[in-house]
Amino acid sequence: SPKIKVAGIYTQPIQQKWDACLHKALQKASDQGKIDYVYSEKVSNTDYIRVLREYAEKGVDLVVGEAFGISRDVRKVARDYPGVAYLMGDTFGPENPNLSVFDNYIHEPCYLMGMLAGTMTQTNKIGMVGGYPIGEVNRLFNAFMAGAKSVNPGVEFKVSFIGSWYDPPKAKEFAYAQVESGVDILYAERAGVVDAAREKGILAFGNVNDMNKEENGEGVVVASALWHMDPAVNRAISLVKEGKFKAEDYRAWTMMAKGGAALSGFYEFEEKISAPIKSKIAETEKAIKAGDLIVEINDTEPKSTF
Amino acid sequence: MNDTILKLSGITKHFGSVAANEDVSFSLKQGEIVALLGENGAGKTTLMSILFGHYVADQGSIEVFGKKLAQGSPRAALDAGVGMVHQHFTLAGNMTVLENIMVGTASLFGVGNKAGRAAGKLTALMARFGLTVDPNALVRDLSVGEQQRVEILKVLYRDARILILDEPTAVLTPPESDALFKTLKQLVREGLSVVFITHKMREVMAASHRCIVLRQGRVVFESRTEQTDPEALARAMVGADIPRVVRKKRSPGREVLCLKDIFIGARDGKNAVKRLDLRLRSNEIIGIAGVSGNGQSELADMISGLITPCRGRIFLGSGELKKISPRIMIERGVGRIPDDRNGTGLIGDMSIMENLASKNYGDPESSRKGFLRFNAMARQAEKLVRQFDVRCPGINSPVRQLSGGNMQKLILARELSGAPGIILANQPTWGLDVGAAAHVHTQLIQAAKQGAGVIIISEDLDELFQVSDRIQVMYHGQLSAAEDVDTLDRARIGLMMSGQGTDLGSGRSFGPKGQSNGGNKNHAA
Amino acid sequence: MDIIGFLVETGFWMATIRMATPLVFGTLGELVCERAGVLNLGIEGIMAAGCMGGWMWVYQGGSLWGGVVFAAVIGVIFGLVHSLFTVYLGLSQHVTGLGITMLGSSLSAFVFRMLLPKATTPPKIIPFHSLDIPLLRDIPFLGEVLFSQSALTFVALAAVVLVAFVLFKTPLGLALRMVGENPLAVEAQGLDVFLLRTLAVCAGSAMMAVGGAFLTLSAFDAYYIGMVNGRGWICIALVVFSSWKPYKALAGCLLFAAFDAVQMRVQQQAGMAIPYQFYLMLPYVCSIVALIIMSRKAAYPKALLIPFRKGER
Amino acid sequence: MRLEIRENRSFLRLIAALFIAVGFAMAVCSVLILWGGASPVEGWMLMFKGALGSRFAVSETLTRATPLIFTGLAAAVAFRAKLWNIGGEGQFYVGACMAVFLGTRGETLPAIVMIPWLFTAGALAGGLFLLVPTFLKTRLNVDEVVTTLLLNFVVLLFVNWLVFGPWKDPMAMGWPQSAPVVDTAMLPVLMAKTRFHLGFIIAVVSAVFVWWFMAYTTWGFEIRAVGSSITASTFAGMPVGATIVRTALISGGLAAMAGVSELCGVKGYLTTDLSPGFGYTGIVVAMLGALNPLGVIAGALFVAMIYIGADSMSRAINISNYIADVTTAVSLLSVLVALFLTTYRIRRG
Ligand SMILES: Nc1ncnc2c1ncn2[C@@H]1O[C@H](COP(=O)(O)OP(=O)(O)OP(=O)(O)O)[C@@H](O)[C@H]1O
Ligand SMILES: Nc1ncnc2c1ncn2[C@@H]1O[C@H](COP(=O)(O)OP(=O)(O)OP(=O)(O)O)[C@@H](O)[C@H]1O
Ligand SMILES: [Mg+2]
Ligand SMILES: [Mg+2]
Repeated sequence: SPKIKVAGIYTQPIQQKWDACLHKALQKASDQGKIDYVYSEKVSNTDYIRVLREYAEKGVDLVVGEAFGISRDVRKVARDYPGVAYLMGDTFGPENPNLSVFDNYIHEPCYLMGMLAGTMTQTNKIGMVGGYPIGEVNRLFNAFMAGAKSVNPGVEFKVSFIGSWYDPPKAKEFAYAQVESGVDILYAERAGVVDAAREKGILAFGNVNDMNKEENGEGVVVASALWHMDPAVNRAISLVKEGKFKAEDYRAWTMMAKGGAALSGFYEFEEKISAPIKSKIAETEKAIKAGDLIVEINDTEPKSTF
Repeated sequence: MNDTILKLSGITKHFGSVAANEDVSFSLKQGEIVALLGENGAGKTTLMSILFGHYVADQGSIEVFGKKLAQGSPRAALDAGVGMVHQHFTLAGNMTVLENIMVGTASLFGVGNKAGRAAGKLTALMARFGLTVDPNALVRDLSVGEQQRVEILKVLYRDARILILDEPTAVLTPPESDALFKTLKQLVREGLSVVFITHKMREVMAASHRCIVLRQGRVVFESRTEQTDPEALARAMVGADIPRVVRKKRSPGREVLCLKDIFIGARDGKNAVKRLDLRLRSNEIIGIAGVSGNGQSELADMISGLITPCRGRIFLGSGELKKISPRIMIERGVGRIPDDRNGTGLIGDMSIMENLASKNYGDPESSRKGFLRFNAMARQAEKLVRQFDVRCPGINSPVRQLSGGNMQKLILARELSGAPGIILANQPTWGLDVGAAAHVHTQLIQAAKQGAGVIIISEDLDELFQVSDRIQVMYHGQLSAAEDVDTLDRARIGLMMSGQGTDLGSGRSFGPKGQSNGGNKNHAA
Repeated sequence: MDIIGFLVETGFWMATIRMATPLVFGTLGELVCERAGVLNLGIEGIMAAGCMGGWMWVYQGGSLWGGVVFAAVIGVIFGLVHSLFTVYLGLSQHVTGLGITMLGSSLSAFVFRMLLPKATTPPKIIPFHSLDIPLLRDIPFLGEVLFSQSALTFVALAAVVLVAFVLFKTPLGLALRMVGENPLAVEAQGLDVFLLRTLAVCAGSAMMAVGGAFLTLSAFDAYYIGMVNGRGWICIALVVFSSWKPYKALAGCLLFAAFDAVQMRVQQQAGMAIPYQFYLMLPYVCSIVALIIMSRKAAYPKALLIPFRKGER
Repeated sequence: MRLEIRENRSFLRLIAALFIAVGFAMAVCSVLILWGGASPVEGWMLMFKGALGSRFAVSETLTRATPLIFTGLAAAVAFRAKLWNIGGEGQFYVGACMAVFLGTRGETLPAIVMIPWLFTAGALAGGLFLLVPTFLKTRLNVDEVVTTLLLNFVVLLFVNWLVFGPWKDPMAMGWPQSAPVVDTAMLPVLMAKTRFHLGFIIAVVSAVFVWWFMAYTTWGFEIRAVGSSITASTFAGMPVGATIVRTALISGGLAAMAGVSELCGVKGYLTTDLSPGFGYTGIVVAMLGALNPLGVIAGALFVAMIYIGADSMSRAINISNYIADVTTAVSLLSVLVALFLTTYRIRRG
């Protein structure tokens, strides 16, 4: 089948894990020779619309990016270029004929990690450091907390937001502050938290990418909630190729059932985690995939409980 | 003492179209004091700046002690033994005297400041030349005279053999000038040579061996001092005879300004002005003598409306003033000539026209409903520039480019236009050449003739005796009784300026008592 | 943990010093520039450049200290540009500064991307680890707070002492200060105003760059585009706060960092009614208030912002 | 090396200088392009095309220039009076907030009333906001460079709170953004299918007005005078305090108008990323325009052109788009020198 032209437009540098996730999926597709891939990063929302139009004018077939905060204008552009397929991160629904939306829904693996954390904490205190309290972040925090509570009702949480997407030194300081207050497990939404855990000799849980491997969390990161955009991206690509692309919500494709989200391996923690818990996790996972257990999507801002 | 130690040959310097120096040659002998004269803008400062390496000459060469001097480098000049005391002091106000003197004397990258040794050397110098200042005082706290001393010490500290002073006495009081010239004489005795720029004939005649006159950048006159006289010099400078300023006796009219028991606070909590009373009548010129820093500037600021007295009453023309501000003073018809031309009097970056309008741009003839009327303003400016013959490229050129002389004319033009009832002139002829000074004096006398009451604050006794009808001396914030010039002599004023009044230092000639009988005298007069 | 409890925690003070370190470098750098009469608004960009450059050096196999030096060199280069514009040509210090901030930030991002086109999770290096000095570390409170810091923090402290010494105890410092007060006075004493100012700006910029490098070589171990995150601007404020005195500058940085540390700890208390944004505001608001208290008698370098042009008045 | 003021200033020399400057900037950036493995010549062709090569490109350039004209004017006016207002960014957001606060209610008002109303209110808010640092400066002599700078961060965090909290649009599915302003508050688009909106016209008109104001009114006269010398202005009996306050009101107001125009012209609602540093770039623009309101228009267009062009070029030749900022910075600096050399000449010795 012929290659198609795909453009990625990111509002943050591609180290910003959220965008990194899209970028990696597309990069892989392009490495596999499925697509011609170009991208622009750190495109401020003011410039975003222009960039969208420029790519459309250049005749790309598929655009993958984020419409957060500029949904309205993105939709205008989509309407102006019906020939182009749009797969955009957005909080709003899809719009016919050519705008599909996605968002990250790794709350399920977060729930599983929560269960793990709930059993592993000695102090019954867990810390969480995030960028901004937006829905995408809140739902992960809440799922994680729910998971922990499900196995250990007594567990308590500290929640901080650093007010930036990439200021690892600051995230690290926030994490330190939480450790002082007695938490012995950190949920690392932002880069920098794992490093704090490592230096304080406590455990951490990763988010979006496999932090155990990618942010040298060896012996520190028990597991990470992984976000795989590949299923969604690949589906979009093939639909475009077949000319069948239509407006739909790709949520399902970013969740566990379809492999859009997953719990990473435990690596060196394999044997440290007791068998009963492992099996408990395993069957919960099965239940989630089977749709028997629905992890609540709760976008309200989480708060410290102690 | 006849060997030439400094030789400038064929120095030419153009600033754009202006020829500041035109083929100037000049030499200086060991142990000689040369006076350099010339109108404002004649090129004196430029010539000396070239010698000292601030500017680079377009043509010409300089030889010091027989060696060619690299141009454009003050360092080279200093190393060759040339030191310069600048017209506008080059001192850092926020730093101590010692620091100002030391900077650049030790090798930059040496460690540890040699403050100790420097202080030692400095005190030695001060002792030797009787130039005393507190090495650890901040320069901004020093009087102008003391700052002058620091400038000279700076040069001596560097063991200069040739000393250049650009208008050193422009801002000095008579006693200070005398002290300065005593020092110069001593320096020469010690084998140094001196070039000094001045506008004051008295000094030229008193202190110099030889004098050189510049006009429009060229040397137009040179002679041994004893072989010439002030008139000749003045003529050479201006290129024409100076109108003799004559003060005809005028009968003073009604009272236009009356200050009663004025106190003005100073920064240090003490009173800059104490128990001051003053009566000014129309048609008369009162001269206020005094060593700077005795409260004159505060008094001037108050009459200008810049500061309010903490006690006392001010009667201005018709009624008493309850509130003071520059605007109020302007509206009450007070013409104010500040001592600091460039900083206070004028807005350097704005055009001549705008500066002339800066006081009354609100008047209906210069603006209507908040909109400026440029044509009217321009016409007015043209008129004033002609009337006060301000030499300038045009009414739209920035004031910054004018010489002090012309700046002063500009201020007079602005302040005297519209016939003010009261005129306050603070050091009106600082740094002005004889021509310009004469012009200023004529204008002030003219104003008095037309009915204005004029106050002239000055440290130049010649000036005061030349123009004022009555003279009062200010000392430690108090004002002596007003006395008729004809009944006064320089010596006594000089003493009073240094605090020893008629009855020495008891200060009885100051304050209310002195004032009251002064008052009587006035009535008698 | 009660709200004030952390004030006795060693962790709080450790954090304060850690977070103050990059500010100390930046503030000192700016201080030196302004003492010589040059406002350097390029600081934010210069820090970014040092941040990337220092890290890249180490990542390419250089040593940590090599990285610090390299950052300094980058700083000097930007300093040279800044002085060419503001000192030799006497151009507006505001615009040149902002221009250099633009250049520094974007250029470091561009270079990073060109050298590591594929990097999604930025690669890590092995940063300065805290030098636990055996015995000293065991001093009850102080030991823990001080001697668990990284070597660069001590360099920063040393820099404060050094700058203070040079400025106030050496001929060079005297000349530098005077050139910021009245350049003419310096020229009349046979010194080269341009050279002195250039020296100051370069030295200052070098310090700023090292401050940036601290973020990637000590505070963290990877480079994120935009991670300087306004720290440079804070330094500008801290210089005024310190009324151009090195030791006060150190105090100012510690104070600001302390506010930040407080903010982090208070923010995460349970049942905090106030939204987190207001805690993040705390440091800025506090330093404005502090400024108001200090500035009454702030003595500016008289010649700050005023270009010096030879043979002009 | 010595600098010397030029006697005569020719327009030709100015134009020439500008071209040389841009040429120099291009040369520098060519190195980066080559590094990116593309051909510079092609790159610069594309850059031109991206900035002016099409109806769309032009519209984008003008749209970009619009807020820059406002913030540029803000800086120009303030700097003329030596009020170093580095807080354009903050005032920008104050204006935007005002626009949202008033623009989300009052559906009944017709556009013809609504739009002027929003601009006026926004400007007022921005002006008043700048008064805070101004009074701190005049009353307590607190350096305004610092306070205005710091207040930028405070404002941004405040906006952040607004859109996360009280003003959060329930319709936005949890994304932190305010509710959109009513349609009558939106500035009409001037070219179909583009973002080029009425704000540009308003900006240009404002520039002309400010120019006229500074040159021909007594208030403008006072602003220039106070800026040149406070002591002299005081002595001349000018209302110095009032003048500085007026300056602050105007400057802050203009910066805020940028916020209103951007919000009502482009976005429609408030987010924390409404401005990619327009406030700061405004200072640059002002200086490029030599603090002359009409020059500001040129400066804004120039900066917009370079940025838009370079940005689109980066995509066309597929090189990291950070080159856009690099190019802008380099051209800014070289133009600065060029402008300087039209008034000065460099002499040896
Ligand atoms: N920095 C300068 N730039 C341009 N022109 C200058 C400069 N300095 C002096 N000039 C020109 O050179 C001429 C001589 O100036 P200079 O300062 O030497 O006069 P002067 O004799 O010192 O006057 P004064 O007695 O008032 O000090 C002036 O008329 C002026 O036109
Ligand atoms: N920046 C300048 N550009 C052109 N000419 C200048 C400039 N500055 C001074 N001048 C010229 O220098 C000459 C003398 O200036 P200068 O300031 O020395 O006069 P002055 O009487 O000594 O002033 P002051 O009394 O303030 O010392 C004047 O003719 C003036 O035109
Ligand atoms: Mg002179
Ligand atoms: Mg003079």
